[in-house]
Amino acid sequence: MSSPPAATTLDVATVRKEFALLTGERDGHPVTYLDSAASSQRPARVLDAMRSYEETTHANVHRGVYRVAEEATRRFEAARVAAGRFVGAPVPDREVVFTKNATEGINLVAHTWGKRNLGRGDAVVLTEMEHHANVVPWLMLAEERGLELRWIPVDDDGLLVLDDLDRLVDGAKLVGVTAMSNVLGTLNPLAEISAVAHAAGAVVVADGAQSVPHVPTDVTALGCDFLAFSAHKMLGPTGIGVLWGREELLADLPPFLGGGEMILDVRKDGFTPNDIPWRFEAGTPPIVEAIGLHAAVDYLDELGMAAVRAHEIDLTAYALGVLSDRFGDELTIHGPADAVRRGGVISFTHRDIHPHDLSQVLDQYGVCIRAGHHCAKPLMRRLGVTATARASFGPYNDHADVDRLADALAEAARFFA
Amino acid sequence: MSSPPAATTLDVATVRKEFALLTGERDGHPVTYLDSAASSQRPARVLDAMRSYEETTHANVHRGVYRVAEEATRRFEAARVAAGRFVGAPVPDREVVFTKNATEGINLVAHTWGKRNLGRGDAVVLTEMEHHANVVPWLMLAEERGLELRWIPVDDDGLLVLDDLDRLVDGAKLVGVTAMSNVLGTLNPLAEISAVAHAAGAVVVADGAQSVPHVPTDVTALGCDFLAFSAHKMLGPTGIGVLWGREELLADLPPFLGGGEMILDVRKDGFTPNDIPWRFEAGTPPIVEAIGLHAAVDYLDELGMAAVRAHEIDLTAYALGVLSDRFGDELTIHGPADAVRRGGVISFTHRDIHPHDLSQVLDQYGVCIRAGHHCAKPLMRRLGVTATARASFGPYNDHADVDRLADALAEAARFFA
Amino acid sequence: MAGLEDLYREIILDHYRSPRNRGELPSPPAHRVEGFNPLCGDEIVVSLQVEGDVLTDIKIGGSGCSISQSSASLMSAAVKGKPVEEVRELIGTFKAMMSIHEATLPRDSDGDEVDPSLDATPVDVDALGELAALQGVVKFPVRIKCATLSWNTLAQGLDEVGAG
Amino acid sequence: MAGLEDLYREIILDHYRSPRNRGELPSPPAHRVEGFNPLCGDEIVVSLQVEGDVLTDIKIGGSGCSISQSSASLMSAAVKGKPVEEVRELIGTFKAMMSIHEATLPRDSDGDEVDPSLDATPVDVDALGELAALQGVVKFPVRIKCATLSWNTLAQGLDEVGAG
Ligand SMILES: Cc1ncc(COP(=O)(O)O)c(C=O)c1O
Ligand SMILES: Cc1ncc(COP(=O)(O)O)c(C=O)c1O
Repeated sequence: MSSPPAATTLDVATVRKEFALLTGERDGHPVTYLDSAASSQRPARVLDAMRSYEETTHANVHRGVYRVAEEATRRFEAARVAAGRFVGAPVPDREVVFTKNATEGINLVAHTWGKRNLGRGDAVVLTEMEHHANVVPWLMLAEERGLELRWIPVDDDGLLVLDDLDRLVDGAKLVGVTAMSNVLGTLNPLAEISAVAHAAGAVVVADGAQSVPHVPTDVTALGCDFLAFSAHKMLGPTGIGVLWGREELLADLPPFLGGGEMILDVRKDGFTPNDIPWRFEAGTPPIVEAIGLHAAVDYLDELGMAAVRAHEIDLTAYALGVLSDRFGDELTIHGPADAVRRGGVISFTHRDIHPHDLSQVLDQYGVCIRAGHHCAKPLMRRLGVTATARASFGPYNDHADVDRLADALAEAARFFA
Repeated sequence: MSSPPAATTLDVATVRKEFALLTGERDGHPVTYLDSAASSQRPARVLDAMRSYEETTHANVHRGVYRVAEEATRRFEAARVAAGRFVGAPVPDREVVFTKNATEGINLVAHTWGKRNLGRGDAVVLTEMEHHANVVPWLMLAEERGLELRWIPVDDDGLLVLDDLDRLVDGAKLVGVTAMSNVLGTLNPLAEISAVAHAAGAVVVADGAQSVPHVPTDVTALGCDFLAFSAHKMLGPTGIGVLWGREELLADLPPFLGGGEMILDVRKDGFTPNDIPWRFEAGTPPIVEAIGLHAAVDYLDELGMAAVRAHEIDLTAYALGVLSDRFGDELTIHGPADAVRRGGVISFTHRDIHPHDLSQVLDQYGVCIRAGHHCAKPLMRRLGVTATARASFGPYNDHADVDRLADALAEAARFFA
Repeated sequence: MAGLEDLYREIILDHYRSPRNRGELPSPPAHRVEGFNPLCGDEIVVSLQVEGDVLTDIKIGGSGCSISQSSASLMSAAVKGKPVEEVRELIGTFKAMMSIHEATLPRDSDGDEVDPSLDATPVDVDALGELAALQGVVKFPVRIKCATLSWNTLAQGLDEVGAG
Repeated sequence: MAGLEDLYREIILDHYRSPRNRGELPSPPAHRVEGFNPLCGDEIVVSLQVEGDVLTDIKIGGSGCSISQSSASLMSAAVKGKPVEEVRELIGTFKAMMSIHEATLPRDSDGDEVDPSLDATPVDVDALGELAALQGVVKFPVRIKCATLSWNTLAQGLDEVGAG
């Protein structure tokens, strides 16, 4: 493609220039955005690509024969291929389903693969660190169909306990596992888990919402059967996500939602579903959002995912060091101690200050962190907390951001002392 | 609100200036965009509002306590209220569910209301002019549950035959009807149909995808129970739609998709759903798209929907006149002859030229029309065609666009003669 | 910009550090009701004992931020031993104090706030006593749900036992 | 910009106006198979009769645009009476002529087309005879599905009868 060769290190100062919110200030404080795990910012080039599409090329896709519509369709389908290539999809034009977000992707698997293959008494294995997006769809299906849910436990270092994996997946039909925890940062050994799951005859639904934006991803190496992720966490827009699925599996699935685009024919007494991937895309898809996602993955490719990852390891290691040096026992940091075993997400709790209050005070200093259960209530119960504070990084964050976080934490401690 | 009082007529020349694609040209021809029924263009102010949100306010919603996130949440929820008010929702903050498009809205009703209330042998009444979005979800449910589908016929003028409505809805549980046909342009008497349906104890699911962008809408006056529509057909972005539902009905429904946002609590053995409308919005919603939709409805309010409608009646009447004057029997125009009974959508077939070829030739002259089944195959069968050509208008089209359409049609006739 | 002092008044921090009426009542005879704030994970458990027309006892469990906890503590002190009717009134007054901002304010699409005073109902803040300390919360709209969590939970509890 | 003449060659318009092998064969013994183009609603019904290794008869039903109808007509004339193996080869050659554009071309995110010649397989256009008139379709990517509809339907029919 047209991208220059990927850099090996990130020039954060240059990267940052493309993010308007981060170069601004609020009430005299620079904006220290440390909530990219919830949603990233988007660079000017992504916004420009979307605007340019709107101004020169917009029409509905897969419908018109006039050139504007044809061009819109081609750019939309090119975005599909680009999104697929970004995660190493072997057949990107057929294996990438555009959804509205990662959550819908997992629900799509539950509604199609799940409804076809899961019945009373069948077991689904999840981990205790799953985001609600990879829990609630299975709880709903379990309630409807009488499934058994089993849980891979999390140890005190925030790692999955895999000693018993053989037994846990024995007889199971599906394993749902996040590639990276949005609370602990933990990077899970997907390839190992997939191998065990496949040996037991189970399919693997991987939640890539956190990993795909931050870690080089190759679905073949991960070994999973489905992978869901969201554009808005990877420098792309809201309103679009991706479900990647192995071609043989997708090809066999019934449709999900019904409407235009997903059919070949409709009669009063029935319909003929379309080929994959359109079979799963009912109605007008997120077109300009696909254009934005395409620009985002091109940008990430240009930065180089290896460089993005190296940068985040550096930043995470730095943050772990600064926080424990400056706050010692006052702060409990959840998740693996080694930055290499985790992505750029750090959850912590303060001995005396509730995360909600912490976040409120930090905000007065322009520091944006998340406080709450992070849509991972089963994990919160496992950790014995109702909420944590969480700082998370994007390719635009640097050491100065971490220092401002630590300074603001010190102010909060002073205020609540 | 802050909008100036609505104008009573549309200043099309001024309106048009905000639409970049329409002021450009292709190969020496001005772009004559006559496919707004498929997807409209967006004015600069909508794109500007989205960009400004991205550059100053973006964070995920309903999660953060820092001010950027709080502001994002407020603007997102304000968009909900604005979208609701635009269609006269009595309780806009609770009755408006953001979906990815109109299609998802109807599927949501099928999956929640339908699954709770429809069982073997229950009857669902549809019209022969429904878009696939209001057909396929019911076909899927019919297949799964053994429902009976009944059809309100279409007469030769493209109007619904309502003489037998009492009998058709007798014992039915649900009536699905489009407020405006995307093929014939027909505006259906929703209030009358709703009254008969309600008397029979059926709920009414109205498809507003075509009507909401073009006709002043008041859900209370329409009398329906659900109304689905899409932002991308009403000067807003792709990636977002609205399902309006009556509060009492929505409040009783089970969730749709599972994940973050739609829950109050998640345990390993179950979950507690959130209040409406969030119960139906799993995962990160289309945030910037909601901002865009808000700007679009503000703009439409500023233009005045009465003025938009008056403009379209004028344009439709003009087009019907020009086409029959210039082409006589060569063209068959489908749908009601009276512009007041229809929206700005004109389907036609040429005696000698297939719609697909027609559209191809017109495109050489910069005229963008749609050719095909328009996702309404049951209606195509009723009309005895496999495809029609369709020209459809937005507030930016004028008489000159119609003249260019007619000129290009004359060229096509010459080429294929 | 509103300062932290507007939010974290002394009384609030005091009730946060030393919550009143902490614990649970044996149920039955008491009634137990849970409230969640899905935004931040705060949980409140209200145990209430209604005898005749009077809320004779109340205890607060659960955990959360300073605002939700202090609001619950202040509430428990204010309602304990009061006639149910008076409690309902107080709930109404407290929620009115918070309500200007509890619903999303209408805004135009530029994000400019539409004048909130239009919707404001006059609130008898004097009637709230110590509770008035929570007034500053309205300047931090995202925390209003923290402040009202225990009150909504109590109201639900009263409904469930059919009191008042 | 490619002109209309590139698309609508004389042979194409001729086959459109006077389609060859129009109709249906009695089935059984013939095999009947339907194809749809969901984009535009074109429908093709191919009736085929395979005896031994030979496609002894073929008829075309359905309706659609000039490209889909003329392609089906040209196809029927080209394959009728031919050994199944040869028919399969011809299908391959025809689809190769169309295939540069049938799959979505990779593009970078600015929408610039990546050089299509990279993917092009050399096609023996001479072997196609009259069918080569459809070559101009590749300049109008959206019409490629019209041109290939009957060919895909025929291929499916051959698969279904287990021929070749
Ligand atoms: C009448 C009607 N209903 C539903 C739809 C579906 O809208 P969307 O594709 O945005 O879901 C459309 C547009 O395609 C339509 O015209
Ligand atoms: C691990 C994980 N999975 C799934 C999701 C859901 O993503 P979305 O809300 O975009 O559907 C998130 C983010 O919220 C996440 O962190």
